[in-house]
Amino acid sequence: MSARLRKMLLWAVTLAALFMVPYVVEDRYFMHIVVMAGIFTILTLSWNLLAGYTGQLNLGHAAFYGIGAYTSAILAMQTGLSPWLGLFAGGLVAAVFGLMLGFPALRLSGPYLAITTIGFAEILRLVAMNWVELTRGSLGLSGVPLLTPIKIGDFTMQFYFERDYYYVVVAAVLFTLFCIRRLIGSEFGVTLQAMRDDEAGAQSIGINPSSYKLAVFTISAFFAGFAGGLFAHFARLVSPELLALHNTFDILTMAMIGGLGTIAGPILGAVSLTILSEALRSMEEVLKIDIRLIVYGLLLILTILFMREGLVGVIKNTWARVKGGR
Amino acid sequence: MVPVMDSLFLQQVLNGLITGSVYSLIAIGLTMIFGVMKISNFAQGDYSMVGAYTAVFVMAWVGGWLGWIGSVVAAAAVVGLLGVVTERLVFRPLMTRWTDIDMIMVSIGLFILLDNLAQLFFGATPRMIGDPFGGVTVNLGVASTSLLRLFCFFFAGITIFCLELFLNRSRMGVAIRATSQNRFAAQLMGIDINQVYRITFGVGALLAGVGGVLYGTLFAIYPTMGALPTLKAFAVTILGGMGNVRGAIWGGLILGVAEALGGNYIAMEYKQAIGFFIIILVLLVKPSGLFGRKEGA
Amino acid sequence: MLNIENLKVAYGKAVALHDVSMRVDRGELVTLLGSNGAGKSTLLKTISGVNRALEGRITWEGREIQNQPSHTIVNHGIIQVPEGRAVFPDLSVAENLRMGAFTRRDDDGVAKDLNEVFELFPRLKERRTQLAGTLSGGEAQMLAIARGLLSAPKLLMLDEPSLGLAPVVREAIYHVIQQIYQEKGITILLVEQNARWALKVATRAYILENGRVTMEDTGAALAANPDVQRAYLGH
Amino acid sequence: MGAILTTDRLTKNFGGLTAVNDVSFSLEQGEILGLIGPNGAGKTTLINLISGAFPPSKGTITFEGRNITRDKAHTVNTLGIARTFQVVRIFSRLTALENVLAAMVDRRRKGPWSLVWDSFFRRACALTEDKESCATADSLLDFVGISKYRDEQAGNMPYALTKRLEIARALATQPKLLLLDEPSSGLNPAELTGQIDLIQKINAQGTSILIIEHVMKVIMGISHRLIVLHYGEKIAEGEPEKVYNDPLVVEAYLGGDSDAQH
Repeated sequence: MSARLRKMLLWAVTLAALFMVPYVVEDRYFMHIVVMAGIFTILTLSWNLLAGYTGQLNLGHAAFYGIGAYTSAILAMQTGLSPWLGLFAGGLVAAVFGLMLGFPALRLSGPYLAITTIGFAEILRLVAMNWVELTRGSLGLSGVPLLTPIKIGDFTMQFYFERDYYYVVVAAVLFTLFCIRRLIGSEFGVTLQAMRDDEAGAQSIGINPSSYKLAVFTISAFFAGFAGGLFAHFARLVSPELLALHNTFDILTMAMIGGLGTIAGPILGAVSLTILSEALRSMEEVLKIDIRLIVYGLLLILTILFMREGLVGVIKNTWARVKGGR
Repeated sequence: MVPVMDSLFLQQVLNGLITGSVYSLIAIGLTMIFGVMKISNFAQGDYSMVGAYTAVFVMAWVGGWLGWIGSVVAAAAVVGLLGVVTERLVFRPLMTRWTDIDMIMVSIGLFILLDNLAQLFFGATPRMIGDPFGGVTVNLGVASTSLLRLFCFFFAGITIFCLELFLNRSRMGVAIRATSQNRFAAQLMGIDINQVYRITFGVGALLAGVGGVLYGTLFAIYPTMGALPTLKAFAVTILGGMGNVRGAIWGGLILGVAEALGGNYIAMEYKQAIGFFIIILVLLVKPSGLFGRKEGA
Repeated sequence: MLNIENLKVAYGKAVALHDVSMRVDRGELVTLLGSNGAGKSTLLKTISGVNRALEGRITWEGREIQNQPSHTIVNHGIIQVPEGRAVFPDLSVAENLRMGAFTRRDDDGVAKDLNEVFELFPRLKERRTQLAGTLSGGEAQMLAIARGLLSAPKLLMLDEPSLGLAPVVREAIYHVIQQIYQEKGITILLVEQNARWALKVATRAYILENGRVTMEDTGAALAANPDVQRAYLGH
Repeated sequence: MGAILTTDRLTKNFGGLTAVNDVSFSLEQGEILGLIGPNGAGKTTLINLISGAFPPSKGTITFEGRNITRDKAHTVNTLGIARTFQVVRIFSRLTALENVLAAMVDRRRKGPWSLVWDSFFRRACALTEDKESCATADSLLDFVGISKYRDEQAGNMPYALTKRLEIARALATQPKLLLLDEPSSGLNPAELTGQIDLIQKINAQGTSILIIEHVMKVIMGISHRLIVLHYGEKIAEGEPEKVYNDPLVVEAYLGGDSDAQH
């Protein structure tokens, strides 16, 4: 029971700390960064569900992000749908595309899958660039409405400042985390990991890999689309840039550095890289150069060469050594 | 109307063949590296970028058509060396415990690194390689093109021809082909596998470097230009069958022509996507590529 | 000539060879028998430097050679003809043979050996320009052996040369192996399914079971041994 | 009683090679049928055909009266046929317990979306905390004798025990027929005896077994009947002792020779 109590206490402290952040740090730019870190955490968690738990390398994840953003923005601007519903609508539309991408992905693996998914994202990016009536092309959709206020009795919560969005994004990350943890811990998750470790072995115990791959593609896309919706109503600008390859590369770098195939890894990776990249950006004034992405590339290579399990692995091993040393 | 259409058509085919020959060159490097080492190198286009910038500097130094040819040689040397170094430092350590995902990821890391190092060193302003022939055009009767573009086409052809000679005539060339067909048997022949890896990667990068000079001659040069040749090279490689050198030659020409025609007759905006449409179709219909054999059991 | 002492080899956690000791002397034809999975191919691969030895020593003409890279082993004159006729399918017959002579610098010697090989296998001469992948099973096996001979072997290790061949072709292969041994005087280490034939031609033989040597004797003695049938079937 | 599995004129070609040629046999309810033959005789191919890894070129496979010739591997398993592999195919990054739990999902009724639903609305907490499933899995680990490794990553287990884990995983799908592909390859003599006991224990519970084995001590000791394959063809069938002394079988194993005396 005490272990459980400690766990609950830990959660309570974490939640309280998360709640307090905007009161401690009032800098709006910093809060902006934190919100983006949250959005990237969701993207990284969802990408990792596919790559880390089923071994499918999707290099078109940014497409789902973009689809979610456009869907939510267009619905809000043209039909007046509540942005709150738009978030989920964005997720659902992305999920449909995920299912569509899942079908060819069933027959492909490794470089073939990688290039097909890149192609998928690039084609959609070109559609976003060129379907001007719907997307306003490369200008993008600006003036996406803010999230609408929530009224609870007399209390009204407005969504105007970064700190308001901070609470939304924390809630969204926790929601995503909850869902993905439930999925991974369940029979579903064990099935996925079985498939990843040995597909023929998995078939021999009655697992139909195709149907599971489709399901994971769909779920992974849903959360990316959801993150896209959040971004749309936060940044208020949606452009084809969202679907670009470098966004996917950012996501995969975060996941790899954090630790592929773990739950803590993507969170750790997204948060630490966002902070690192801001630290490097501030150094830009001193160095006069932007070395942010150079560091990304270098870290990605070094992670794969020297720390296969990412930061999570390093922390785990250090912890084990500290404990063993005592 | 019809004759006009026809000449436009032939013009586009010619343009496509010229661009396609450059695609072939870059893709051959990619397909060789895949065939021998089973590495999908997403940084291949960045080798081309480095080659293109090498040319920019050599041209600024020497100039004229001598400078152009000198820059091809310099690019081959610089990028070949870069290939050997990255193979040793980045890819070799993974050869014994690699998975598809690791190899792709590490090459993506290299891609991000090279892309941004180039931005750091070369700045974001696009560069051009000057026309050493002063913009002379050649009329081939049905279609016309600049002497420079024609020169690119022949140069790509000559490079591919030299490569074919190397692969078919030289001891090491045959050893490279042998290793890609059966690594174990190659070892039993006394072939030093690590040497084969080194040379394959060096030659593969060298081809991308030379391809980069030609690519830079046809299009603009900027630090992040590497993504396009990488993606084109993958499209070509899948079209021709991964690991198949001859397939990559044809695949490049087909993609070049398809893009030129598609861009002209279907939709200019989607020109860059044509390659993807083709590979998605190819993968769905015949995953081993148009010229591929079935992968061995 | 070749001496193996207490060799241990494992694939990950699965131990394939426990404590194997054997030797091949100059001018011998030694046969290695054993059922599927007994570790015969593993042993050959370890000698060739393709697999790593965890423990034990392999000495060749007095020098330790275990865990040297495979191209060094080939330079010593230890040549393995792999199981399953592993020829290079997209190289021509001539190119395959050329790869056999990969480590050699004596062009005249290679030319002479090539002639001898073509005498031994006239069919290969006819099919010089054909891709090896289009050969029949028997022809491919001949090519694999011919390719091995072009490496100028002092010790030729043949891994299941008759596997999956029709009886007539098998007889032809047997004939060639005897020719190589008797006329060319090349020392041979032979892994073969057909125990009766292998024991008949062998000077000595080893029986390998579950990664251990369980019997060793002259070929004739083992052939006469009533236990061999049992042993070979896996008791 | 009666046949649980029947194959009729089963043939499999790979390119020009005929790996399995016109093989017909039947396996009786509750029987242990041994499948032997020299290297490359087509034994593993036959098991792959039955388990649905790939379809035969010709012929039919009938299981409990149902034609399963064209069924995929996962369908074949849900019908009641489980298998092990010559080279183990366990889930190396899962624990031993999770390996078994993964196989316990009732896939006859549940697809992926139903499992997704379950993970939110049916299971209170993580699968490894579900007492009922874990109890069943634990009893299986205990049955094959590896409960000590319950929480060990399967990739870190000793090889001999991963073979047992694979059997436990196969049993978790509650098969009526178990296909064992060389269950004792790579085991030392002490481990062999344990393996024989285990196979007999499984059979005693009513599971029919088809077993490929090259260690004669194992196959002779436990099989009720033997089938011998040679060059993809069935050359003998019957009681172990009878088959063992069949000149044709001796010939297949020792090899023919033009001047050999019979």
